[in-house]
Amino acid sequence: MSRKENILSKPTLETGADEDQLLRVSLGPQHPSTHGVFRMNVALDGETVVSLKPVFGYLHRNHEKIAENIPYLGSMPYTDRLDYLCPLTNNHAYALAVEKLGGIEVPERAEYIRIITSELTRVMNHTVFMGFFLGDLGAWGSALMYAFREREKLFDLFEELTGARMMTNYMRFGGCRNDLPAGWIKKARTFVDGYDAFLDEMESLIVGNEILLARTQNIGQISKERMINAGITGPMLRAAGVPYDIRKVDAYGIYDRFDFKIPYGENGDCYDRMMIRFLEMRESLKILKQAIADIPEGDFVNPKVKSAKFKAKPGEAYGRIEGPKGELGFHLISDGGVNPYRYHVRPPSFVNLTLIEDMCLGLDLADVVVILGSVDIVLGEVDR
Amino acid sequence: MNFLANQVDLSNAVDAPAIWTTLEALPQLPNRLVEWVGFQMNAPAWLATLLGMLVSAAVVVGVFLTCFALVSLVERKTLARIQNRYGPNRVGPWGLFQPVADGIKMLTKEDIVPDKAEKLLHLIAPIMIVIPAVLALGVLPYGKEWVPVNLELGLLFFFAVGAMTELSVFIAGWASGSKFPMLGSLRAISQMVSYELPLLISAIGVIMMTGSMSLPSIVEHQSQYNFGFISNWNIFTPWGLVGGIVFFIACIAEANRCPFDLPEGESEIVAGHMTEYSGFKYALFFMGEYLGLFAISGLFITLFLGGWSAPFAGLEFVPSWLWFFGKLVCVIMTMLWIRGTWMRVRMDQLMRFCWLFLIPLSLLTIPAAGIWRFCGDGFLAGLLGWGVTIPFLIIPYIIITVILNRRLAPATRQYHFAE
Amino acid sequence: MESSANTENATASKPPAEQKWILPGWGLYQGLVVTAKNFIQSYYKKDRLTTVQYPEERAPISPNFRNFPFLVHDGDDADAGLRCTACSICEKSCPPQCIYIVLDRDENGKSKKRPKVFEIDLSVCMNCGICAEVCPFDSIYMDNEFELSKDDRFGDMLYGLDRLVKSTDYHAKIRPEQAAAVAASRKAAAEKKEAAAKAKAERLKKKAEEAKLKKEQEEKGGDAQDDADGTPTPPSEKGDTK
Amino acid sequence: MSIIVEEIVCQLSKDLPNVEVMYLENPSPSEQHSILVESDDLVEVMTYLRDSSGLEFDYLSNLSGVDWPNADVAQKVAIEKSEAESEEGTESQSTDGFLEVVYHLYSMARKEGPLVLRARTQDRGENNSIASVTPVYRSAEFQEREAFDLFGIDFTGHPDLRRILMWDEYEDFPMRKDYVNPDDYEYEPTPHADTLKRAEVHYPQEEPEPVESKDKR
Repeated sequence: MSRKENILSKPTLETGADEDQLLRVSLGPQHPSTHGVFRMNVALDGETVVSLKPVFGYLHRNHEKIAENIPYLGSMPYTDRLDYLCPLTNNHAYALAVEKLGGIEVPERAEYIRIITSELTRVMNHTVFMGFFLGDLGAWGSALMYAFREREKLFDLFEELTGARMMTNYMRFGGCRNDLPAGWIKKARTFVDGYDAFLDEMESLIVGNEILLARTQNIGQISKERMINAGITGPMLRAAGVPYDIRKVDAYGIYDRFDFKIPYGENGDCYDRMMIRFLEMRESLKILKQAIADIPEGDFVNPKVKSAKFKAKPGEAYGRIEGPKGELGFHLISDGGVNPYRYHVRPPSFVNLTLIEDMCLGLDLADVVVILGSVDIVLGEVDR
Repeated sequence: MNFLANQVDLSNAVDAPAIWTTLEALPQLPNRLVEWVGFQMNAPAWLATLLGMLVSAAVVVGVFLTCFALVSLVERKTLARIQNRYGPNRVGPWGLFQPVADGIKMLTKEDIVPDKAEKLLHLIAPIMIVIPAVLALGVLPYGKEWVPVNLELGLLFFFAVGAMTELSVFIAGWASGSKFPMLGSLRAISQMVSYELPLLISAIGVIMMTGSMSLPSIVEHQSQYNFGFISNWNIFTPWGLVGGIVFFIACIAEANRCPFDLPEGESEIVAGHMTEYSGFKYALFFMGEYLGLFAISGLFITLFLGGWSAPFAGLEFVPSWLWFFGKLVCVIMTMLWIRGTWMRVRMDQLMRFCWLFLIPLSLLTIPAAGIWRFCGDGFLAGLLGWGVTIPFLIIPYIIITVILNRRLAPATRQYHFAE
Repeated sequence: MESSANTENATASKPPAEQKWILPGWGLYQGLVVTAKNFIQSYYKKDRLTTVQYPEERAPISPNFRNFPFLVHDGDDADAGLRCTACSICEKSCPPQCIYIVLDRDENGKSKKRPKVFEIDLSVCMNCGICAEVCPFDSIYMDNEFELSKDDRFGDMLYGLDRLVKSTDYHAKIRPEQAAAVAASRKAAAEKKEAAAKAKAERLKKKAEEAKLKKEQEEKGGDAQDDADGTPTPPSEKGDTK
Repeated sequence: MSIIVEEIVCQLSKDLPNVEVMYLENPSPSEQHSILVESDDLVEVMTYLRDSSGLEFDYLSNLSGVDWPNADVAQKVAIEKSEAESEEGTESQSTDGFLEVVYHLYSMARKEGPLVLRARTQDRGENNSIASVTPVYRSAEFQEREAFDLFGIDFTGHPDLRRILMWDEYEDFPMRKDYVNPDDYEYEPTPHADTLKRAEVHYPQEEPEPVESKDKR
């Protein structure tokens, strides 16, 4: 902290002094650690950041306009491409919003399937986050490869269930597209039971590492009041000490049936963000174990609903879930037609980037990369 | 039985030593050939000397270029295995021709020079980075009789030449006319200059013990054995252990390897000073970096790991240069292991680590080496040496870590669980 | 409501600071152990070396795996047995709109109930499988072939009927369960249809007879009146849309 | 969990007497009814909602722009869809359309929400401004920039109102309902006739390829 204050007390860009001495670097769009085509216009004093302006839109494809011109179901495969690291939670959020709009009931078994897939996705996202985060810190990909190794197992599960490894297009309004294949639950159980061991290994690789501690502790701290005001959600907010989890608050689906807790930290720095994700994975495994044990027989989709011909009464609905990266919401307005009149995505990555400049000011260029990594963005979602 | 015994005896007494001695002399073969030819043709003495020097240089360059190719392959394969992959295994058996394929690719790539670059300096920098590395390799003793250039002040020459690398890195960064290379070269300058200090200081203990700056005599000094079998390597003494560790860490930093690979820190400044290079110039940087790595690791082996000497008394029959290269492989593998595991430190941490930890520690090795020298040889003297030097090293070490670097200590973190 | 716990008893995550002062560098050392374990075990443990050497060695494809769509035909003749009726439901519901259908018509402009052109632009298709889901004629399904690299980005990726149509046997090979279910339901539907068609034919016959009778009567009455609506609908048109 | 919007409307009109708010019913089963706020009062209402102790809507989750085009345009669209209607629709009132911003507020302190607020511009042309809520909720910063970018809603008081997803030189507002797709994107053979026609007009020399592929059969 003292370091940051010391540097911030120096004449900076805001005071107008030393402006000719600043080094203006365009970090991105082609940069190894901007997680895609993201760009930050950074002004550096030496290696100290005095201003940072994010630039978006290199992956912009106007997802919302596309969705307004196709039927409701047609947007489902497009939601896979929002946050392409966790397609099933995107499917879940969109299905939830449409179900709110149409007042659709979801059968119990479908809810269980949704929760199992969503939690598996959360585990997958957080695991891959560890790998990318270490990559940003400069480790030569070992953690990333271990994460990918485990992700492949999850992809195999998803492929068997949904037919695709990443672009799942699985949820339907009022349920899921197909039932669990025979033996899938058993495979999922094997995976979930073996995952604790992997997490232990990952923790001993990462958590106590002194270099990591020195690099991440007290970096990118923001008070929880400012975080709430800036609309930051997900592990970032919980790391700052706000136990706000939509799975508990909204209890959408059947999350109120499961016994799990919300881990939250105190400092809200990059290290806490990483640790919260570790603890969250353990909690997700708890949910998964319960859900896999209790999953009932029954319909996997509400038989009354025809997803392909879905039409809603005029009106609007906002549905949100706790995505792995934060609050993922869909705002839909219907005019009674077959296409949505307005389709808006509230992407967690996009809003979580609001405070990126505040977090980076006064720190090193190397810290910018770490902070951006700890926010955990996916550009498919930021740019839409 | 008798027959068998005879055979064993034969192989032990006659065959094996013959092979080993032949192998021992193998690196000298080109030199001997040139001498022989010169003798046959009655060449003048100066010509013979010149030719001999050229041939020695050619041998060193040839050997280490082969090493470069092999190590670049081994590095990729080792890192791959650490990461549960196969690594390159498509070109030739076990991917052995991968370096050749890489070389062809590098040579045929377009050479891009940025518009804003200083064209001449941009061209010179990659050439300049190879020269000091080759020069430094020239003074190392690789075997009992394999010393390409036997300088009286070899160590000093090594450091002097090694400092040239910084210059070429800076030229590369500045001449590129781009921002990431500039940042990278500035990082490189500050890092290399800082880490040269612990490197030099921890070598002083070795010079004190040997009483010479000639690298072959430093190895000679270490090639004796205590109690008949434990080798007299400097790393096996208290001051040498501390000095060796400090030297090794500084080596990694000098070679820009992980976790001190800030000058080319990929996730931060793309590729540092090499960002604007492509094709053959990039390959030259790559080569210079690896040759520099061999040189600095070779120096570490020479100073602390006994150079070409065998670890135990009974193993001297193995050719000395094999020991050297075996140790080189071990040192480089350790570096790869570290690279596969740890992450990069930040610039200020790097500097603080150097100035607040490595330099105080390396300074301690000088008086510790003095004490060790006073205690003399022999079992009791050795015991006394250990008894005196260890507290002398440990107490300041604790002071350094606890008091000087307290701010580096990570905080305990509490995590809560809400229902 | 909120329970506070140290990391130690809640999970396996260790409080790193204490370890640091037991032995500086303990965390670094732990990491080295993990990587060393991975390095050594990669030589004998399958779990630690998951790479599949692709062209020689192949990962198994799960039965549910989908890639690009294909059309199914019954029997041996791809042209005659085509199930597709060019209803363009898939064309309309395809999200990236990669399907292009032209209805085949005879000289009189009457629909032949089959596609003249059925093209799928694989460079646009995103494998979502919605076309297979909405098809009411069990005609379009998702293939699982994925080695489709081509030289030409445009022409080669535009699949027409010649490359899209595959036999029911192929369908049964890649998705036995689905194909069996489809075959059963089609058989049942065909039987039902046959019965319905028989009933309808009888009804039509009756109707025709009645019309004939009426016509005769009208002719007798001399008050000729053309009735366009009276022309019977071709049986195929009504039968297929059901 | 669910909040009663009418109560909040009452409370607002009681505590902020010079502010005009209107309750809007949402006929959808989602029952997320909303409050229409005048653009000028927006900051005041938001500050009140955020700070007053009983409400504490401290978290602005979502901000989305909506385009409601001029009424006659909307009527025409309806006619195209259902041809059964007579031509009376076109003659009917041509009221000005407007741009709308929908805010979804949540309370993290009380774990409640959503409270839906809407604000409207006067029309879609010159008078397209709405007060920015970024001073109240920082989370609106990027989302307002996005609405400005895609809908052309001018947020007065925004600290840094620039385009965010489209490039700076771009002039149109792509999410508006009357936005026309440009036809000058890269030519690619496509089976779709209308796209093809537009592309052919734009790139006349390159047109034969897809036609050929069709003629082959």
